[in-house]
Amino acid sequence: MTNATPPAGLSRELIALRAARELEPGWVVNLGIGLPTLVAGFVEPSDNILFQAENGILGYSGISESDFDSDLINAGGQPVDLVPGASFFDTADSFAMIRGGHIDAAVLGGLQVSEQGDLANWYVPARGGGSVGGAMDLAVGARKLIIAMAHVTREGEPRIVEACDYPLTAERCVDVIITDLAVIDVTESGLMLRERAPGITAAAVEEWTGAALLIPDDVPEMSL
Amino acid sequence: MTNATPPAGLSRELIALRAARELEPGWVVNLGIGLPTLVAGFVEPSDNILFQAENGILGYSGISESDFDSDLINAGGQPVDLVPGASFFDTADSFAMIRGGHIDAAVLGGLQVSEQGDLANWYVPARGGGSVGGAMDLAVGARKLIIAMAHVTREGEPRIVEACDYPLTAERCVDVIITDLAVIDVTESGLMLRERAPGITAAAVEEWTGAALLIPDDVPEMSL
Amino acid sequence: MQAEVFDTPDAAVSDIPDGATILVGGFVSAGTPSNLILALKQTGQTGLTAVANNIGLGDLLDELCEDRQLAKVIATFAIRASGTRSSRFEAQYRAGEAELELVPQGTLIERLRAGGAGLGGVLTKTGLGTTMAEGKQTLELDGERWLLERPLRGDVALLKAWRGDRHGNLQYRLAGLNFNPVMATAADLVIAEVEQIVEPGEIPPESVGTPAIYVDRLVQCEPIPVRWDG
Amino acid sequence: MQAEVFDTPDAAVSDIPDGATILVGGFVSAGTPSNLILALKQTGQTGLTAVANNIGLGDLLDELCEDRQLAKVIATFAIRASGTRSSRFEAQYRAGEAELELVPQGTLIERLRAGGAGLGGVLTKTGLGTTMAEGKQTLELDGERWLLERPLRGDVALLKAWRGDRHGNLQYRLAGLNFNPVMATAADLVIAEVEQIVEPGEIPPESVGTPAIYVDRLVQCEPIPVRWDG
Repeated sequence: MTNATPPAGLSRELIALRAARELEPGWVVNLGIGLPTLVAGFVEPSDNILFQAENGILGYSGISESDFDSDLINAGGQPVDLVPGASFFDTADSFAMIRGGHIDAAVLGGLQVSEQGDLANWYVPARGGGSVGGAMDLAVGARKLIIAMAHVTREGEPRIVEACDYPLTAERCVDVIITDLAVIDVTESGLMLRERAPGITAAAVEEWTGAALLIPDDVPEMSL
Repeated sequence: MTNATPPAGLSRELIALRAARELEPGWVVNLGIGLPTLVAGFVEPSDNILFQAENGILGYSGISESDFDSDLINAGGQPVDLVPGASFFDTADSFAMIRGGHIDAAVLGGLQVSEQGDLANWYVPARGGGSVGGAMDLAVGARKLIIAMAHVTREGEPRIVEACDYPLTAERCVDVIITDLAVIDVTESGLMLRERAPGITAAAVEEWTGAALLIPDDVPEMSL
Repeated sequence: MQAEVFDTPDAAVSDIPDGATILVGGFVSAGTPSNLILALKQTGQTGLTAVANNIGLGDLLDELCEDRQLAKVIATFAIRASGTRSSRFEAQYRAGEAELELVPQGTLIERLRAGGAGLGGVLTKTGLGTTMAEGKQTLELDGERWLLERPLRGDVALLKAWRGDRHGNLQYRLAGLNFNPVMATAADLVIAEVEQIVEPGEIPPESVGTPAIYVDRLVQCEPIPVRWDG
Repeated sequence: MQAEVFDTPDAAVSDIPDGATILVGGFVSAGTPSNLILALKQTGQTGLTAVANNIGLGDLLDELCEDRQLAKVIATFAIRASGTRSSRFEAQYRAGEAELELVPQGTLIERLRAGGAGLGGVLTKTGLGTTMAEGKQTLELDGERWLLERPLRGDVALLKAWRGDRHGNLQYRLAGLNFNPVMATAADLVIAEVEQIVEPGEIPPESVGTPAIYVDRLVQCEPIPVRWDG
């Protein structure tokens, strides 16, 4: 950790693209508000990935370019298009689906992730109040939890830390962290660097990470 | 209590008719299996009473005389006709409706009712096993619980007792008992004789009742 | 997200193992997967636990007792008080050959819902002060007493719907919903018999009773009419 | 079993008292009773508690803060982390003039469902190990820890549906369901704005999203379009 400027890594769009590569064909996936919603634009239709919106849609294909229908939005308030075979349900059924383990993966934004995979993503202490939405249920219920976020704060502070000092979303819930600098797996042994962003060294990732990082001998560069 | 034969009171149909008179216009009513299902035949259409079947129907008008559709039955398995404005829902929503206090009245059969309004209606010790259906939820959830039953067992034993010796359906749940001999209210002060069946004296009702009965000076005969 | 389409009910249930816990949708004649039940009879698997609203009320679940396939039944209707009609299950229950867990209907559906919805249990007043509360935890909260009921799940669910699309979306008709939509959420393997298999999109999104992701297997077959006259 | 039909949203909400707890259906722009919210603003009632998924996300609920009508908000989205846009509610919350109870969305809907379904609470893992668990009871059952969440009810529910019939049946369109069907079960007085009032029977029984018995008042009005772009 230094006061230097962190190296330029992936754009938001490329983080979303890299997150999309974590999704397997046929999966049911929930996308959080903000950066994660971009993920829908980077999946192949042939992969038959079904997006679930916690406000009560299973099977939207992406953000709609057509007329806005106020009753047909995703959890970020954006208009969406449906795939054939989509369905609607109420919030109780939607969170039964989420909490009950029926969602294969969720891609959420993050403020901090700890060594143990604790997630903080709903409350910025400096701002207070907070907005939790469905994040706590998704963190508890999604079979695979992918966090897509900037590697450091605007002030250059690491977001990947030994222990979160922001209030938690859930304990030990994160499986993979995808940032502008790296792909990091949360494993039994600790945080494991899986891939580096193009032009980013493993040493640079380590420098901007606030927790112990397991670094294999050969850490491949992402292919995007 | 004697070994004599109890006096001949109302038929099953007349018990059902008298129970129907307990229902107020506009009420939502659930009818138990057996005798209570006959109640649907004795309400005036102009009273706009909506019958709920716990298998997932709100708004059936009565037993259907037309072709049997296996998907359109009440909780007793009988085909039913729908009123305009009926709706279907699943068992979870049906019992949310019942347990949540949204049913104005339930008419259930009984095996025993105690002085405190405890109900036993699902398990005959001599037979064992039992069939509880929705009775426990209805006993807990219905705003008014009407028990329609024979005043005594086939063996001449009172069904209205100081304390039930059959396993309970629910404690302190019964509001009114309607039998072939009488209408009895469960009140704070105890069981109160409200009406006698035609030709049945208050003394006869008392004789065939196994619990203390409050008998006002003037107990009217039912008008049927 | 494709449901696997089977040609026959027999093929759809052929790999259910001995000892499985099986959720069986339906209420007496409505929404009852009779074809799948009869197919399960053909498998001859034993030691099964069936979770269903009813057994021996005109339903075909009692057929599984012919070859003593059911070790246990969890149901709301099982042994009739009147004793005017008996079932094979009743005989085996009385002989101590099959176990019965009777559950109030509203509690049965909430236990199944909890099992499917990732809840550890619900608090209900139903069953308080009765034998149903025996051995169960009660909580006193703000001066009110509640009974804690725990989740219930199955290894397999057998469902019946009107139409199913190739993704697995199910549409029910009339009072055919009952236990089916919740049971769809609460089993590891969900098998549905439907009257028609249609293409995705033919069931309007507003009319989907069970979303595709819950359904693993589909089989189209003529419904077997059953009836119970009390 | 007739719902009372009102000519205007103002008339439909005119007798809501000061200090009422009000469940407000909708999710951002979908299924949101904007006409009823604006009517509630006209009443000028104060000391209200609003229970809603969101406030200040393009919804009109924030309008109630103009005249400081909201004493408390129970919601899942309230104060945005980014701070790029602020709401009147946020200002009043920061000034200590309005209270905020933030609830995870899946927990909020289960609390409301419990309130409507006669359940004393549910056990969830959501919120365990977080500030959401503070002051709440946890239970350890079979080695697993659960958080007990208690029921939530309102004095009034304000809902939005597509069509309503004169009995009170409601039909929703697309993702307009969200919180509305559950909130309909969990308030003493349920008021729905609909785009069309139709005769009983025009909404097919399979398409009823909220059965008639839950709805006390209906008012037909043009929906007010709202939009939130993040």
